[in-house]
Amino acid sequence: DTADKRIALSNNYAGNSWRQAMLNSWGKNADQAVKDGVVAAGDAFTTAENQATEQAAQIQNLILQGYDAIVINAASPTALNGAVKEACDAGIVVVSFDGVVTEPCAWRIAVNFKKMGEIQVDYLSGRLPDGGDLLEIRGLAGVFVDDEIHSGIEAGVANHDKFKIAGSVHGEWTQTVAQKAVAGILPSMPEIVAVVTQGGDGYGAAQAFAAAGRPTPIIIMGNRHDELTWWKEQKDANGYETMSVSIAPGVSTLAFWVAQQILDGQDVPKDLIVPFLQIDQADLEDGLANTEPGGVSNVEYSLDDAKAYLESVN
Amino acid sequence: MNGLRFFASARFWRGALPALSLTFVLVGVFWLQPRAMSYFGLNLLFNLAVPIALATIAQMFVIAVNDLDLSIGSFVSLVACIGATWLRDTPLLGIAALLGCVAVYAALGALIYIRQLPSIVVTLGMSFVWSGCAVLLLPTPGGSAPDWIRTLVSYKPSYVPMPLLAAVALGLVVHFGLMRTSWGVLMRGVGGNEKAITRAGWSVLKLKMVMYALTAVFGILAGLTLVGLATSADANIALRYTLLSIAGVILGGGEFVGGRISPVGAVLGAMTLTLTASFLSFLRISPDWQIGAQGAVLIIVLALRAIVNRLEARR
Amino acid sequence: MTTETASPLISLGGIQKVFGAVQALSGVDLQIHAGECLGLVGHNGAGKSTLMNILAGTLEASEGSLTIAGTGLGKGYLVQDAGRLGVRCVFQELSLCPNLTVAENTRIIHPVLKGFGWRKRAGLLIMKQLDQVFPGHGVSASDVIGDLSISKRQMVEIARAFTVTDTDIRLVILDEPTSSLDSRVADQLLNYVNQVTGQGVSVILISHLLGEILQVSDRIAVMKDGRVVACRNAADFDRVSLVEAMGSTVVAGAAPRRGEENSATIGEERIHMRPSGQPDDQSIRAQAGEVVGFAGLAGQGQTEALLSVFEGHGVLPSGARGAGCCFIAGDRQVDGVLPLWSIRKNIGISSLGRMRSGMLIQSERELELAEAWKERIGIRAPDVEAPILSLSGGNQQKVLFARALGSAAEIVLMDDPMRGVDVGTKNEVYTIIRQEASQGRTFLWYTTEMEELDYCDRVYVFRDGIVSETLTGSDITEENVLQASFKQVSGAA
Amino acid sequence: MRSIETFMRHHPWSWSFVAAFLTWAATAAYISGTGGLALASTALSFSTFFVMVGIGQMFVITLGPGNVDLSIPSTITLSAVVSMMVMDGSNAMIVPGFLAAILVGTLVGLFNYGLIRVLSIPPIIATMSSSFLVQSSAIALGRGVKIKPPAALEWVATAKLTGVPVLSLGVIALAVCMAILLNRTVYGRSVTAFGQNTRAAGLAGVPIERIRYLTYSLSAVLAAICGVFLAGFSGGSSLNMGEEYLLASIAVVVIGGSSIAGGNSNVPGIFGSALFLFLLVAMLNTFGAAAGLRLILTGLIIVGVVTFAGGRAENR
Ligand SMILES: Nc1ncnc2c1ncn2[C@@H]1O[C@H](COP(=O)(O)OP(=O)(O)OP(=O)(O)O)[C@@H](O)[C@H]1O
Ligand SMILES: Nc1ncnc2c1ncn2[C@@H]1O[C@H](COP(=O)(O)OP(=O)(O)OP(=O)(O)O)[C@@H](O)[C@H]1O
Ligand SMILES: O[C@@H]1[C@@H](O)[C@H](O)OC[C@H]1O
Ligand SMILES: [Mg+2]
Ligand SMILES: [Mg+2]
Repeated sequence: DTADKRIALSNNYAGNSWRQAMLNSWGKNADQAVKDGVVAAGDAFTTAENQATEQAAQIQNLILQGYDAIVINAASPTALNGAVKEACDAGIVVVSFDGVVTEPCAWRIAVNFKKMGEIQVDYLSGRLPDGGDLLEIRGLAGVFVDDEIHSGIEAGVANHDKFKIAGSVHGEWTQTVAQKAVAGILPSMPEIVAVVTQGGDGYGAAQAFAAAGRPTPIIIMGNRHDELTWWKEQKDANGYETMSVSIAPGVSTLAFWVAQQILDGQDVPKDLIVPFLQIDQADLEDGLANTEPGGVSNVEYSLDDAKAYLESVN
Repeated sequence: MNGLRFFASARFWRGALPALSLTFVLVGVFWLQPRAMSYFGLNLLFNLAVPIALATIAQMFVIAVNDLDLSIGSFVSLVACIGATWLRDTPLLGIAALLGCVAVYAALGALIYIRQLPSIVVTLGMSFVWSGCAVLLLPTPGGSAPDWIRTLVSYKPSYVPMPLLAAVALGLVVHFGLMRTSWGVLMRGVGGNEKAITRAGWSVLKLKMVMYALTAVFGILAGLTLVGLATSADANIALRYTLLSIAGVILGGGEFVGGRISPVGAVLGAMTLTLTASFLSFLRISPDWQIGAQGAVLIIVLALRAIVNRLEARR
Repeated sequence: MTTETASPLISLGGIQKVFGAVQALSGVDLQIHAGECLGLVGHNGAGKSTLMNILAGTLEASEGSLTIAGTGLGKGYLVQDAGRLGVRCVFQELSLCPNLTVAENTRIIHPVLKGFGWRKRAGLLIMKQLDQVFPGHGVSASDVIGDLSISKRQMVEIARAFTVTDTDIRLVILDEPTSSLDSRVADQLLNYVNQVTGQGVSVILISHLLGEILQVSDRIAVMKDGRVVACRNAADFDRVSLVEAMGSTVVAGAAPRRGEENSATIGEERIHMRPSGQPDDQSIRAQAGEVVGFAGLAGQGQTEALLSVFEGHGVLPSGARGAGCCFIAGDRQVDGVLPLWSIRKNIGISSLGRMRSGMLIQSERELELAEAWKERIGIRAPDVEAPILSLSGGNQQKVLFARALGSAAEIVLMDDPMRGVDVGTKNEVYTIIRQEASQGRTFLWYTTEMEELDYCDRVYVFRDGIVSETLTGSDITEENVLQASFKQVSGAA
Repeated sequence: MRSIETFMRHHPWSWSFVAAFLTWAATAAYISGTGGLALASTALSFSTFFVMVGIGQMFVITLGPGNVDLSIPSTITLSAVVSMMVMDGSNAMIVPGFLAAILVGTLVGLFNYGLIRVLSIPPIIATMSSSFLVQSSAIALGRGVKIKPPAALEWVATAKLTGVPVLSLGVIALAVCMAILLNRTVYGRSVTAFGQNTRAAGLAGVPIERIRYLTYSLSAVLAAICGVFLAGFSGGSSLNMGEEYLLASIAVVVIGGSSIAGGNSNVPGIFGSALFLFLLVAMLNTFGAAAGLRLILTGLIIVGVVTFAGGRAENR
């Protein structure tokens, strides 16, 4: 029974639509859980800047406030370890997701980022039997997610050696930055057959190609509404085909329930993998319909979904 | 007579303001969260303030000579990366790298002085250089702090929590070195009136190099403490220290030009900033406004200063 | 005291100094003997400060030789050498660090003040010296320089130059040391100069107050356009011959105060202000066409009173017509000069509104204004596009005059504005002030120079921030002013 | 040769153009065909946004040490969010949307000024604090939902005339106006006087407080306008669209040769350094430098350019 247990979310960044959707899912779900009397509290805390040091301080404050569980979307997989360890030592359950932490005492709900990279090249190799030059849009240098997805893409290219990465820029998961970086490198690029991405940057890349007056390659899309809409427009206009890989922001609700289950005394393995969200050509219309305009396509978990999921991994 | 008393008290208030601000926020925190009023609580509240205070002191040395270091955040991040890799695996290489950093800083001071460059551009450029080095050293977050650093930062003395001891020691040591010794006078003099120092026959070049080197030394201390607390590093771990450290110096009563700085104030300023963030998480505001509330609390703390100042002026 | 036969302590030969296109010094020969006070006079921009900077090692001569105490010092003579040889200099512009205390500023020129207890030693050293030179100075060793008034700062800097630790001092250069001191404090300094020269220390005194020079100098050197044009025993000069040697014309000494017969020029009242805390019913009034003086010891609230008028306190609606007030700073570094700008822009800043056509400032109008005033007030510069910092101190001050007088303001506030202005120019400026007043401008003039009160129609003597006495017409005498300067005003009055 | 050298010494902004040109030439030499022209056109396009905010930041920085506007990024974001909400994709609402954005800018400017004036908060902390509030407002209002810009706005923001971006023509016109504002108007003179010695400027009759207010407002309004165009350019607003402008707005000002000590500023330099910064990243991307190396080179090149250009050996 967890009716008197309090769960906190420590979030390091709120500055993009994915994070907004993530907080939104958390909020709806936690409010409902409190109302239903499943837990006593499910408060969300966000730091002002995307900085590990600030988040570490925040976690320490949550410890002081006596929460029973802290769910973390971490700014860094390692830099919070000190604070996480302190939380564990204080008897608090720590569950990390999306941005996971390496501290062994915490649970991890990880996305297989590496797979997310690999699968893009796998898809392309099906579409483009002759291979060709790829442009890679990376995230933020020195950040775990960026490195993971990138290594997946590299592995994919190694598997399919007809592809070559002709150029690579850092889009920092920000559309405007991605657009600028791609625009700057395009003049020097040979013909690009496809763009491999990390999410949140596909639309910016499409705009950069259009602005440069170059033919639009296959751009792997993320889960933002603008990306899906653009894809749909192209599809309707000229039968454009691509795919979308992303993480559903609703994974925060899964993390919530995992924390609740652990508090409830359930035996949960430390390392959990969630599937990433994939939208194929055929599902595009459905995917778009499920995404609110301007938002992010999403999957949320209820307590039962979460139980079923834990069942399946055990 | 009257005039003397006025100046004495104006100076008193100028000095007391940072302490007042800190007290104000601390009272707020204790009121919201009585649990914080304990050995354990104070430890948690303040241990991450120690590296920030060190970085603030580092920034203060540069501000004391009328310059600004926009690279301190990336520099501290780089030090953390060195600390979690070379310093642990190949200590000699690590120490050499850190010494090299000090030398680079001193050289920057020399370059800025000799060519009369705007420090802000040079250090802006250097922030990219430090970040680049950090990314090369640690392309993905990780590494692990040497055990001796971890032991050092997690030491728990009896009665008074370590972070408080560290803050007091830091404030006093730097205050003594910069405000009380005869060499500190020269260094602050460079900020006050560079020409006066030159005319008295001192080498402003050397003094600036020393100040920049000291910035590096305290930046290194900040980075090592930080990596000790975090246990491992990340190339972007302390980017925010650049702004925090500047804000800390100013909150502590320092001024951008004129060599008017206060080491004790700077430490208090850094602690106030850290505490401000904590205060908020105790308030439980809606996530939309949590970021904004941080601005609001800063404004309130600073408004308090304005009120005290004004009362003082009216007297 | 001066023995022509003894070999001189310091000997300068053929010193030249060139700044870009400006030949600041063109071959100066000068000797200074041990234990003498050498007066150095000359018009603004004559090269006095430049020469002293060379002697102090802060500037390098382009040409020439320098011998100190028998040691020939060629190229590469540095400040450190000057210090070692016992040469000290009080520069024309403040050379203290405003962020440091009096004791700390003393440490800066004394490398031996270090180690345990240095602070106390430095404090004692400077306080002893201050007590000696300026008894009753009211400064304490722990005062921060920036909190002190400009006259106290000047006192500290002067006293500091006379402090001795490990090396004896041979020569102290005082470059316009009395410019911000009132006459009482200036006298203290002059007495002290007499005293130390008696003990064998040489002093070079630069001043535009010829009375001072004649009073204390053993010999006087006159500079003009980068050359020493005369150098004789002080006894051979009097005021008139000195002014002539400087190349200015002597003006008649008649008091230029507006006589009763001209009272018709006085216009409507423009200022009516009571200093805060004034216990009796005296108040400061000024009418159109009047020159009103503020007197008293330095730092008794005169500047503050001017500033409060500047901010609009006590300015009647009639005064705010036109462009209101303008302010001529005495502390030019802090209150006046815009250091990155040319002379033209420094003059134009207070008249921008009048130089527009449409939205845009017409540079040629500004140029006209600047050139007209450069001519009228005699600013020595190659042209008005020269950076203001390339001017000599006195010439910078003239720029500030030009700025204010060239503006449309009806009320001109002057904060002891003649600091560092040479005799010739002063007389011209006095004339300009009277002219402008007769055309209806109002002047509020704080001055530390007694003679300047002769130009005022009414004088308010300040003490402790309030008016202790109002003097008019023939009551404005040195005696009355001095008496009022020390008068305690009681609330009962 | 000599005259070129003297020219550059007297016009510190010229260095940034030389640097931009050299980077462009190095990249153009590396790529074949008309790539160089395309690159130049792209650089013009993207630098317009830097120039817009850079000019505002320049006026603020000219006010002297300690003056800097850290609220530019969040103002960009909030104004983009507000204007996209007002326009709601309709061409007819473009003008009201712009007015709303300008209102946002005006309010942010007023707020910043109020903090500095009424509460005497040092500008750097005042604008940092207000940026948090502004960012929160953007979050609360927009919730990260992206609204598409009206077609006409999108067209204006992205159209090119024979390779020259229309928007960049507008920004060149803006820069010319701002240069005139700085050099030839009472306001501009007052700003530069303020930055050299605030006290002296005040005593010379410069209305200090009005100048400070106008300057912080100008910066905020320019940031707000930039936000609208940026949203038009990149298909709508997003919460992090302003982030990169924090350092960039300062960098373009100081690399452009304006003196951070205040009092000495120039507009053309902002244009040059905006081009330079874009081209530098493009060049390093083109050469395929890895992230770490790219950062190091970026930094070293910036330091190198100022050492070359900004330096003046101390004359004893
Ligand atoms: N750094 C400089 N650059 C250019 N010209 C200079 C510089 N310093 C001084 N000068 C010029 O050298 C000449 C001599 O100046 P100096 O300061 O020695 O005059 P001064 O006799 O001390 O005048 P004052 O009585 O006004 O103080 C002046 O014409 C001045 O403009
Ligand atoms: N009367 C005028 N008519 C037309 N253009 C002018 C006029 N006066 C100046 N200019 C030009 O306008 C620009 C700015 O003029 P201004 O003379 O105010 O600047 P400046 O003194 O050269 O300033 P800076 O300190 O930047 O060198 C210059 O390019 C100048 O050539
Ligand atoms: O946390 C990440 C989010 O910030 C990014 O925008 O999308 C992917 C997530 O993993
Ligand atoms: Mg002089
Ligand atoms: Mg010019």
